[in-house]
Amino acid sequence: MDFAMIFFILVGALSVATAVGVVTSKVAVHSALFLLVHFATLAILYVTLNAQFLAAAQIIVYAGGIVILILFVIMLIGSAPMETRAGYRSWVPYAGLALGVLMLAGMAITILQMPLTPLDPNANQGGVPIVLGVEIYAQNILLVQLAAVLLLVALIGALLLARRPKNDESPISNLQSK
Amino acid sequence: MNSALTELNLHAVLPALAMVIAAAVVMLLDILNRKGKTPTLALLPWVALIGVLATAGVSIWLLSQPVSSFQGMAISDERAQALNLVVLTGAALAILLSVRYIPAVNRQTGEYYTLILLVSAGMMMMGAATDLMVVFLALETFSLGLYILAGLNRDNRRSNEAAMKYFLLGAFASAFFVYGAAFVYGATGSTRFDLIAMRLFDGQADAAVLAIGVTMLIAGFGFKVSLAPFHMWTPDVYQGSPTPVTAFMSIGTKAAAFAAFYRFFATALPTEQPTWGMALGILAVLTMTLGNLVALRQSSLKRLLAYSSIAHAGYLLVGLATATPAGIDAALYYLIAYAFMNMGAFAVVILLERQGEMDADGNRLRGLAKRHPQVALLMSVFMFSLAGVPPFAGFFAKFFVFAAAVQGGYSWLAAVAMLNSAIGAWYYLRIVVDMYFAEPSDETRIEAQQASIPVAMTLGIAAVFTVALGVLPWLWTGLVQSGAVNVVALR
Amino acid sequence: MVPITYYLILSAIIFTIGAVGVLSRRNALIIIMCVEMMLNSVNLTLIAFAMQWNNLNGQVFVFMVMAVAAAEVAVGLAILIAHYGLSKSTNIDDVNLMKW
Amino acid sequence: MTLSIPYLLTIITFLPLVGAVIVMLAPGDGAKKWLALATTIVTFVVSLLLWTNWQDGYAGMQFVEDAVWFAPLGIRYALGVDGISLFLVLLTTFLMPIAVYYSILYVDKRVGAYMALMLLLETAMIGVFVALDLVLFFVFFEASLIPMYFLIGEWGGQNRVYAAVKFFLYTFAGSALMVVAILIVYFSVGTFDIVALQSTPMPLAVQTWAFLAFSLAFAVKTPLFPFHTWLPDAHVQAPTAGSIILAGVLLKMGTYGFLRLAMPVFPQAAEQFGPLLATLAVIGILYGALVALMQKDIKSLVAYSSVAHLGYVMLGVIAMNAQGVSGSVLQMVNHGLSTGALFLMVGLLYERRHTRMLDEFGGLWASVPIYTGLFLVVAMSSAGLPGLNGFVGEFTIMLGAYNYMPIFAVLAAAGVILAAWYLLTAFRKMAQGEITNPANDKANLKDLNLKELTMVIPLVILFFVIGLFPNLFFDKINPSVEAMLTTRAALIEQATAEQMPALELAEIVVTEAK
Repeated sequence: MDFAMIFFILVGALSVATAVGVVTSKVAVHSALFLLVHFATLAILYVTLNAQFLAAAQIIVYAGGIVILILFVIMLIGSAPMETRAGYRSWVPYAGLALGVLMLAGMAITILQMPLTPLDPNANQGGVPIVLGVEIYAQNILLVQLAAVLLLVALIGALLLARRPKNDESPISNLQSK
Repeated sequence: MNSALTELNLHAVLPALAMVIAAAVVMLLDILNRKGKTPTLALLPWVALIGVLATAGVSIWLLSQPVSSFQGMAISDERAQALNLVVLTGAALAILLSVRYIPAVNRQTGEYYTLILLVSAGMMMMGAATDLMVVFLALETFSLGLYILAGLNRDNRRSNEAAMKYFLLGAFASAFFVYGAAFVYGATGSTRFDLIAMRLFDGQADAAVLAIGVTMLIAGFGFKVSLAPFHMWTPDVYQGSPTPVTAFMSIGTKAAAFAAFYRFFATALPTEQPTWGMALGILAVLTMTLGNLVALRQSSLKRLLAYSSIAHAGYLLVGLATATPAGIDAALYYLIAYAFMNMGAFAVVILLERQGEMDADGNRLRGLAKRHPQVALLMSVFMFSLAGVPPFAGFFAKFFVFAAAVQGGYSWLAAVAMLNSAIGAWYYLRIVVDMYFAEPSDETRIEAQQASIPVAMTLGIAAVFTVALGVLPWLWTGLVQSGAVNVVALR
Repeated sequence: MVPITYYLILSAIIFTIGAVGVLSRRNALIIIMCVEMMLNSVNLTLIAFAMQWNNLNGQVFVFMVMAVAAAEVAVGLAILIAHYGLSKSTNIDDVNLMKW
Repeated sequence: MTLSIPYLLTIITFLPLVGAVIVMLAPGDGAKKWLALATTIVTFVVSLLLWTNWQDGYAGMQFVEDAVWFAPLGIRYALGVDGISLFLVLLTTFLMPIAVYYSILYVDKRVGAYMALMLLLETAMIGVFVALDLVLFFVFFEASLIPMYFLIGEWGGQNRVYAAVKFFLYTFAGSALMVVAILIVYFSVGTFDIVALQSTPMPLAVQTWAFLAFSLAFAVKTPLFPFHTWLPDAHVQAPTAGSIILAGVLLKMGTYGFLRLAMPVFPQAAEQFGPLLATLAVIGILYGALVALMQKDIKSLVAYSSVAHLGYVMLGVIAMNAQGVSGSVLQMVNHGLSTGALFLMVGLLYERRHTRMLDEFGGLWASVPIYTGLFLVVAMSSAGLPGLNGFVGEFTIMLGAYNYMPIFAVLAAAGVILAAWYLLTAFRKMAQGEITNPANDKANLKDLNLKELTMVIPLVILFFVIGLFPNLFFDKINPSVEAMLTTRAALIEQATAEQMPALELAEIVVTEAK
């Protein structure tokens, strides 16, 4: 077992452990913190796969953006642990677990039958950002444009839900918010 | 490699681009309105409508243009344009329905119309996409917009919960979709449909990995078009969303997802047709049977239409399972017919709603014919058409789809579907029975503020086309299949 | 080098953990985090496959998934806050005024 | 060839539709009523051109129109009539003015909608009989459901909604599988053309399934035992004019479908299932008659008699020989006239007494002699008294059935006796004896007036015309029937000839193996 393998196993184990942490935490803040570590472990794995630029993006977008956003929201609405409401169907988590195990088994069987070809360390030209940049902006410009529209939709959407016009005092909304 | 930039050919994205421009115009007008206090607010829906009609013009113009692709990632062919026209029909009628409706729900109408247009643009890209990445981005574009639109009525718990449920399940389904796409990429080394097909043809693909990927893609698509067993969001979201949004959703998501669905299967996986054809056939049977049986028990009109829409997704899937060009043409005819008749039905629901609520109970139809004979007459037209009774559009829609199924060797599927449509006739007929043969109650009335001219226009347009497409089916097929059917581009 | 299958198995495990979380947790915030985790595991799969095929398609795809993830979180949190404003709860047990 | 009009069949088919639009737009109930009547009369007069311009002795389709309707699937707008459909078209256009006139006298509720629906129904019915394209046929076949559904559900009796829904769903579900069968046929032989299909050989498997699906649809419509359960409900609940049309024309769509499509297009399958269908038909004859015998309500008596009478028609159709089929075609017309007239008479009585229970009557002979006399004639026509129309049809069918399988003829003959029995019993209860109920007194019960006679008399005249001069009709029916049977025989022969070489080959193989 070489160093790469040991490194992979360590990071991978940490990654799985934090993932479990996200799912099982009682408090949302803990989940968010586990998520932060989880994202970082994945970024490390990206580097081992010659995707250095994406590793950086991972840290910036996920860890720096998404998790912080989630933490903001938690601060906004509080993070007290929640009680399960009476009448909640308690079999649902078990059914989910069973379904998940089945799904994982299926995928694992499929993946393990793939040939164990060793990877080419120089694949993707070693993950140099300029190569990826050319690929994205020359070959896949359509995707960038579409992503722009997507972000516009998200922007307007968030605006629509979050912002209220000052004079928003329609009789109906008053009636129902009471 | 850099020369690729100069090879840009905008045909494939032109309609979507037109919609984005229209959205930008609406947005700017809205801002002007806030700044200068000019009364342009009432103009917004009409500006949006003009944008939709202009885009429809672009689409029709493109119908006569040669097939052209956008670096192999998107395509402009007759089917893409036909899909665009379906989406645009849905958008135009939804905008008409919104004119009075939306200001009462949420005063930010500028954002609303912008979103409707952008969502339409996303839907239109679905039909043009020939690359899984494009499909994914387009899917997310319109899905995110619809999550928001479902929750448009911030002060209504049902609307809120519809948005919440739709978002959580939708995001979950998206994860499956993109995981499936990743496996397809892993099995074939590409996300482009034609390259996938090439790898498969060469036998370089890993069949098992591909199977997992396709299964997950089906789950993701199935969620969007609410196939059983991925349908559980549909009734709640349909019921909780503002009715024009529901109407738009029922048509747009179906059209877009089915178009991408078909293009992916027919272009990327033609060699595997027997396998996925059977899988889709089984899903179709499940979906239509479930939709029809559960619809029998609904009292809320919007829930009834939701289950009916599930059933119709099942019929549509019959056309896709065959994977023949005839099948997709039939499905497109089905979609346009469904767009008109379903829009009409939702317009009637809007008429029956009361100020401040977003749903109508089936009881309100009781004896409607005695109070409002014209509305009852139009509603009967829509119901008979949805049931598939000639001479309305719904009949030929089913006929063409089942013809494709029989031609493709799926006679059993056509037979099951026909029996299902006989079950479906029961609940559509129940509405007609209630309208004509029951005595009106206190509940039965149409309030003056619901009955606006744009709603009447929607009803009229929907009814005219429901009848016209039923009597003269070539009105549509002649338009979108004018040239020689380009089979090569799709298969 | 570590074989690609190991990466794939790892990402399948993470994806499954995320999926189970979505199905069994009732806190909408945690569900959103779980969905993010699922998208991330997809990214890992894509990058691994990109390495194997020695083309950049997979990495480009990851880029787009990141954009989508960010947009999704923004929209999801907006919906969550709107919902919280009305019901003072992030528990999706409460999201069943209407039946599932 | 006196006066030739282009697009004659299109005009006849869609005149009522145009009339319906005009009726809906017309102001005032009076205008609506008379416009509707005028439309049906004009349609009838125009349809008489079919008779006057008829090419005697020509077996094929006449007045043919053919245009592309939907090119990608080869669906055509093709119309035409031959000896088989001619009289069904005429029957429709003839009965409509009577039904509409009856409604003018007795329908007050929402007249405009009522009349428009009647006219829409007429278009659909004529369309079924003149369509030469399977899809077009099916469209008219299904479209007839909607107006009839509303007529029963809105203007019917006590239980009208139940009856209407049952009528709609039974017939809709029955024809659901026919769509698939139509498509299977199309993709195995490549045409929707009904005439071409009659001479196109088809694989036996396709024939079997398609025949069963078509038969189900038509058996529900006819209705053939045991698919008849919707009929008594629909008949009893329908308004009188609706019953006249339902019994007179709508049921003929089923038997016409058998005759035009199921039997000739799938000849081998039809031969296989012939005995089964014939058995059902005979059961229908006897069952319908026996149940009719037990009815207390005159209208349901007539309804069950319909089940029995259509059994005869079916028997003739299944026999698929010259007498059987010709007799069936004529008997379809006869049944339309006789049963239509019976419903008319029952309706007239109901308008006076607002009851249809046999027990309520008695001694009508003394109080309303004209009515009773005409009722007797109508009943006798229905029972098949020689000299009247029913006899000719039933007798010819019986001959055909005897040539097919004698046992069916014998059993059907028993049905004739039963028919005479229940009709005479009903007549005796109504007309003879003392007046027990003062409501039946001469003072309280008015005899038929001139308006009502205008409706009944033409029917009675036709009874005698058909009964005394059947050849006037057979001359036009027979050539087409014979041509159809010849084509069918050739088709069967060809199919067996194709199987023969295979058999011989098999024998050779077998002998060589030995």
